[in-house]
Amino acid sequence: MMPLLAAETISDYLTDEWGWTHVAALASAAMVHVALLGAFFGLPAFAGIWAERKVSGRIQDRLGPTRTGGRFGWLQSLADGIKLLQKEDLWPNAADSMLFRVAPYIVVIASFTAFLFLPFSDNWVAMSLDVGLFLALAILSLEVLGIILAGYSSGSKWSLFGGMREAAQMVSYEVPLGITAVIPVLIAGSMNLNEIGRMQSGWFWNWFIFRDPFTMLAFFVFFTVTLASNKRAPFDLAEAESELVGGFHTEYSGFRWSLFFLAEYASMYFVSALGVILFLGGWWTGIAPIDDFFRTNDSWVVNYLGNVLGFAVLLIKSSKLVFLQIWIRWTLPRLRIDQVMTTCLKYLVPISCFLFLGATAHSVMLPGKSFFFIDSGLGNRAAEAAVIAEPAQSESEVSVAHPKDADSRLALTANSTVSEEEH
Amino acid sequence: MEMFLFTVFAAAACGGAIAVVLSQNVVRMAFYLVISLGSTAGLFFMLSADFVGATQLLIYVGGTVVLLIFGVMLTASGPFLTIKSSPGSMVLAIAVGACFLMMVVGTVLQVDWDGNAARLEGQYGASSLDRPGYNQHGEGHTTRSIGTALLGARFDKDLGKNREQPSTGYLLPFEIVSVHLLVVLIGAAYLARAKRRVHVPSEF
Amino acid sequence: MEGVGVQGYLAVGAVLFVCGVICMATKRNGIGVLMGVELVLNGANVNFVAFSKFGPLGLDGQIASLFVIVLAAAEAAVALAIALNFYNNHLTIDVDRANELQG
Amino acid sequence: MTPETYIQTGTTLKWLLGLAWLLPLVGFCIEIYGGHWGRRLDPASNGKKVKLAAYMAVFCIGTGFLLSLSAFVIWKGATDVQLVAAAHDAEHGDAHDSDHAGGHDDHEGHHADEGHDHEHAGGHDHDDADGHSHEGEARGQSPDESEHHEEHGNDPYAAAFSGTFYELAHFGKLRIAIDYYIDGLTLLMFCMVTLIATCIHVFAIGYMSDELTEDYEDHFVHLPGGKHFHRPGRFYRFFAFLSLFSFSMLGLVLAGNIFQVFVFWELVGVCSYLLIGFYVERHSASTAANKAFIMNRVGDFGFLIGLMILWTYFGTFQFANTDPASAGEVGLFQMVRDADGHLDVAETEEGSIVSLHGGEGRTIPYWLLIAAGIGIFGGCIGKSAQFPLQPWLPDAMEGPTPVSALVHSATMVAAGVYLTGRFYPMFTPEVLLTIAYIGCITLFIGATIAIVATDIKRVLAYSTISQLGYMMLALGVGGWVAGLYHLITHAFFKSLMFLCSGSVIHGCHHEQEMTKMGGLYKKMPITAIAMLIGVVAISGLAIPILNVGLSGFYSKDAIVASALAFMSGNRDTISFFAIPLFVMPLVTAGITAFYMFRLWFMTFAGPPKDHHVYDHAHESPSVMTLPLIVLSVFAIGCAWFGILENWILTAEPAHVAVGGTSAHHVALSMPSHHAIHGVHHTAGIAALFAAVVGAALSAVFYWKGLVDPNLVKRSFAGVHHFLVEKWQFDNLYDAMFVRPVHIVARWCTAFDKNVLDAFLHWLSRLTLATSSWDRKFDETFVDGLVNLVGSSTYKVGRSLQTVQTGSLRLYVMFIALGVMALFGLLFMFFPSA
Repeated sequence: MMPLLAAETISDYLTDEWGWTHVAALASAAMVHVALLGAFFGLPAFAGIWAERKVSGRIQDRLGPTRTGGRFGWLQSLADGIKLLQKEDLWPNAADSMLFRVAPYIVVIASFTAFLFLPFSDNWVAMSLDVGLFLALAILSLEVLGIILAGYSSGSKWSLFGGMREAAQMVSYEVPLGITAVIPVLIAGSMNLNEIGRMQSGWFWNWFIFRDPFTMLAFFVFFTVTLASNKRAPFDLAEAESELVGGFHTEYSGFRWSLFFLAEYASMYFVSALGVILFLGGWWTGIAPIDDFFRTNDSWVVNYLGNVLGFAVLLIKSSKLVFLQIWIRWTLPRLRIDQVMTTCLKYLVPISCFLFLGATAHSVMLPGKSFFFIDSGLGNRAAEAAVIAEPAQSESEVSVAHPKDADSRLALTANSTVSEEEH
Repeated sequence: MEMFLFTVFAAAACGGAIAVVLSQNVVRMAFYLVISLGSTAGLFFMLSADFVGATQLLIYVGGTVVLLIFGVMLTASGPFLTIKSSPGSMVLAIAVGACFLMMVVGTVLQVDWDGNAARLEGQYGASSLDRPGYNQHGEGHTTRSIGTALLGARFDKDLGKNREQPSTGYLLPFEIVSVHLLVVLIGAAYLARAKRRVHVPSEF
Repeated sequence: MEGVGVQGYLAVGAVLFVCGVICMATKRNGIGVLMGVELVLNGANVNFVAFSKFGPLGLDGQIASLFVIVLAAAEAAVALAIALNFYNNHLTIDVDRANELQG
Repeated sequence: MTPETYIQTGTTLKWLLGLAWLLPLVGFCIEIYGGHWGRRLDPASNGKKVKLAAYMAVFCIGTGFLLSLSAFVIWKGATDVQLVAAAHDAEHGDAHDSDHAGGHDDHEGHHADEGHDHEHAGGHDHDDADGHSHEGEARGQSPDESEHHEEHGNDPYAAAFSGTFYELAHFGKLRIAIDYYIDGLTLLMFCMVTLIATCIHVFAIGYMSDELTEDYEDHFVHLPGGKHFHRPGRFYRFFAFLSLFSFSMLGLVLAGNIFQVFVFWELVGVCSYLLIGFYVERHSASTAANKAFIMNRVGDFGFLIGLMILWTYFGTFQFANTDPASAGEVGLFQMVRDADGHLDVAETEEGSIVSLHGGEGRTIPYWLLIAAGIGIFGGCIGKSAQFPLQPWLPDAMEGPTPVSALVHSATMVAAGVYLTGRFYPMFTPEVLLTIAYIGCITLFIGATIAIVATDIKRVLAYSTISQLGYMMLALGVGGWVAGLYHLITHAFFKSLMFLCSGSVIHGCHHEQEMTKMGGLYKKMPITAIAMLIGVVAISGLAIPILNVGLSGFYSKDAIVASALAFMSGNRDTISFFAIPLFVMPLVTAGITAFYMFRLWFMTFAGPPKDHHVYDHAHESPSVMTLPLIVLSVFAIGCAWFGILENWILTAEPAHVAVGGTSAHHVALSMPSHHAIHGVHHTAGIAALFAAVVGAALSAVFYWKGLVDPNLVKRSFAGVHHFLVEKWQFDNLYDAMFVRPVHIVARWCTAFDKNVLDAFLHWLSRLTLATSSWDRKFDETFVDGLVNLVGSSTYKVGRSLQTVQTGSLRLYVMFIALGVMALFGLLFMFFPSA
């Protein structure tokens, strides 16, 4: 239950066991976290950039990077990084220097902070919040602010255009993004990503994507929308090279420039992981006996190994989605800005609304039934998750004050609807 | 720890707000506003109001401020970015504001909060006041309660002791706000529609 | 661990509020005035949430602040539309130029 | 008659007569509007007005006649009145003597004479000597009484029906309702009125035909410039008024309470006003209408006084109440007289008091009863043109002749006599004596003036006055049957004569002067013969041996007989004053024959006096002669075989038949039927003699021309002038009333001008002065104050104007400062505890 990476855990351990002072323990814990996060954020970015190069090379019928780092050129990203760090840090005279410098940090902070709420395996989550998904999306949406500021503060019309495009695109695409993200929330009855993931345990047909036709469609809509919100092709209007030189990052160079891309690849991984958790069974293998073996075992070692397995599963799943994003980038031509807006406002928003309504209707009319009309046991798992998530005190209050309400509350959670008997 | 975080957030919020006042560039004002509002969201998290904080981030920082910057970019190109107000009015406004602040803060300090807390404890019981620090057990998990309250059920009140009569929650205000937002959506679209092309003089 | 009392939050709220008021009173840019309004609403919101924790307000304070946020967003949208309209009509965003209603 | 049949019959009669009564009203409404529109709706009429209104009116009144007739038949069949034709014939006087000696067990005819109150349905009081309380008797006995009805058979008083159509209002004890009172008299009047009115309506279609134009030229209205007055014809209006007149008269006859009678009484007056003033543009016509109306009002004043007295002491207006549904309420007749028709008079130190029956011990002073009777009779004086108020009637000749016919026979003047007859039980002997003398004077005055009148209609008018006098006299001397008998017969022959005169006038192109006529027999034989029938009838000529005559003979005989019986019965008490009551009618009978034959001779016999008139004279169209023929038949035969008299007899009040004496204020003895029959032969012969003498004289003067009337006129120039001037009545009234009124009016004018106006002028000047001061105050202080308020408000507004800068930022500052000020105030005035 307790978040594994919570600040209190390490600092408490340090103060209690090692006798450190409170402040020192806190500082050490913070440093440990920073190191962990930095390693985690840096690696996907490097891997992503390398993968992008390799995949694009293969798609374009060439080899991609081969020289650096041996046969596969896997050190290419590192070489790129070193090159970027070496570059001169400059900004234009017309730029608003303060904002120009701050903007990449906003993007990076927003992108990386979102990982705080992402469970990598069962209970492997920095902050297990009830508003987890909501907050993650909120913080991810801060990214756009940085991009707008960057575009504006560069003092260049290409940058300004890019920023404007990005702003319009992001503000628009947040609507279908939110709606499609709410569909799993609706089914799970929680915005806690950890709970959402737990509810897809068992066989793979318990994954939300297989629950009903609407969720299946919703996943594809969600994926499309995340492409747009990450400014990935074919929605990369903000940095359309052929039109805007480099878009919002035209005037950036060196490390600041690399921060944008660090953030972009981190976001790619983040939204992919988010899609996996929301629709594709999260860290579960999809084969019930394997998961149950690790979960129900008493040995903490086995439990730990199970968590590691889950982490690996999540990483593999989200990598596949990232690969998909790269693939799409090199496959589909870029849309015009009006086509982007049309796609969003005229198609994706109505479709997502329809899917939302359909999923709701399915939940109401066939409660607990999955796509294949198999009893998915979702109600039970939801109840389990609720009991786990909710503090014990409310349970006792329930049993004392309103025995009847305990059932209705569980039913509420399971069906994600307000039942009449509540009042 | 709590004091540290509070100090950081409060300083950021107040500093951001003051920077908004002092800044003359509209886009910078927006940036400072983001800092101020984001720090306020942090304060909300400290006050164990997760959902409010998240909403603050999503709507204010992610939505409203983007909208504002958008507006800035649409309207305040070139010379309008920095419209300086006269020092006199600045001084006057700051004087009035200072008086106002003194008045409010003075009032806040005058109140016997501990005594009030004790009274409240006597009246409502200790549970509502005796809250441990953030991220403690059961702390900040207000999303479900708020959600059901907006749909008309109050778990935090109806499930408590001595609650014979269920409360009505916030269903009606919620619906009113929904309709209100719809009206605003339509109204704003209508207001901002392109009515005519304005010839901008070339010297701008 | 020394807790922060309600006074601290109220003070922050007051500062935000007063900054908003000053912002409204000094900014000639219409959007600056809007930002002042946002600050004022935020100051009030801080108070709501603070009392929700420290007072008997409970969930009501949070929900009130939620409504404030939502309505502020709505207000911002409408006010921005008005500002755009104003700009279309007057070719400026300076609120001091919007004084046709003076007596 | 069983109670069931009684109620059933009453209801049937009520609705039949009610329908007959209301039909003319419906006709009036349709005619007054529809007639006006009629000519517009009918483009084919080509400017001429259509006769629809006339047909409508004839239809209404004709249907009314048929309804009345059927009602009469039903009544007769239901009440089982065995009418013995011989019972009252003059020849049967001896038989009556024996009947009376035989007592009441003889059911043949005898009981018809015996005193029975209408309301005390039947002669039971003779059988039940122990009697009932009078209150209880009136009703509640109908069931067990029915046996008596059957036994008595010829009981006329079971034949009265009264009740209420519709209750209009109830103010405390005052109950105002539309009642009905139906007995033989009512039914006879209905039949007579509707029949005569029908004839007159038909006649009027012809007579008024020259009104059927859009451009009627009135030759009697001279406009300045020598032109005649032109106006649209008023054909429809005439018939509408006729219908309204018929309605009013029928309502009067049907009325079941004295107040309702009064209402219709006034309606009749209004109608006569409208019809007399039909040619309203003629000055004479409008003044005549005014005269008729005003003189009637004088009489109605008395009527009102009588009404008030009656209401005050009796508490009801209803004549009688025989409706079983409203048991417990008694009418006037039931209250004032007991079953035998006697007044219950007690002498107290305050004077004579009459106890009323069935009225919770109500009493009325005897003199007030006299006053009430005279008051009511005052109304009859006005309406029937009796002695002091008779001058309006001749002037009423200004109306069209059919109107005159209607007014003089069936409706207006008949109303007075009818009411006197109807109200008979309420009249004390003193009142009756008054009536008798009034009638006596009237009949003589009317007859004498008629001798010298030359206008054909005026002769008839004065003869009407005279004949009405006869009727009143008859009623006054106790000849109840005789009076009403004469009313009916007179209605027939007088309407006949008026229509004949109308025919003559129509034929002679509105020439009314008899001096310009003569020899018209050859030109218009039907009219002449009809007129002759009328003249013979009114003169009372008969074949002495066979005792057969026209209708007037019988009724006049009865009157003279009653007068003779009265005179002989009262010679002791009022000695000398009783003599004129017999002598006057006798003499006047001769005069009547004289002037009536004079009329006929001057008009139809002898050589034509004015050839212009003679040459243009022509017989009237059949639409006018047909009514003459019908009326002639009735004028000849309506009194034959005594049937009519018997029918009237069924309605006779109880106390009349037996006569009786009264010694309250004036000792009078009323003649019983018995007494009247005793003198019948004597009176009849005397009257016949007088009539023959009069007729012969007339023939001598005007037919054979043996004596020149002008010679006689010159030798009695003073008398002639006196008569031509109508006994100086108009001059007398002029001097007595009109001139003094004018003088008083002048005085009033002077007072008004000199005193009142001066005062008013002074007042107005005062007001003017006050208001000028007020204006100064207003302008200086009030306006100043208001202006001050206004200007100061304006100034404040102006000074505050600058506050509204239109600057958004300043407003925010104001708000902040205002909040701070509020805080400051709050802390200053509400310091925390």
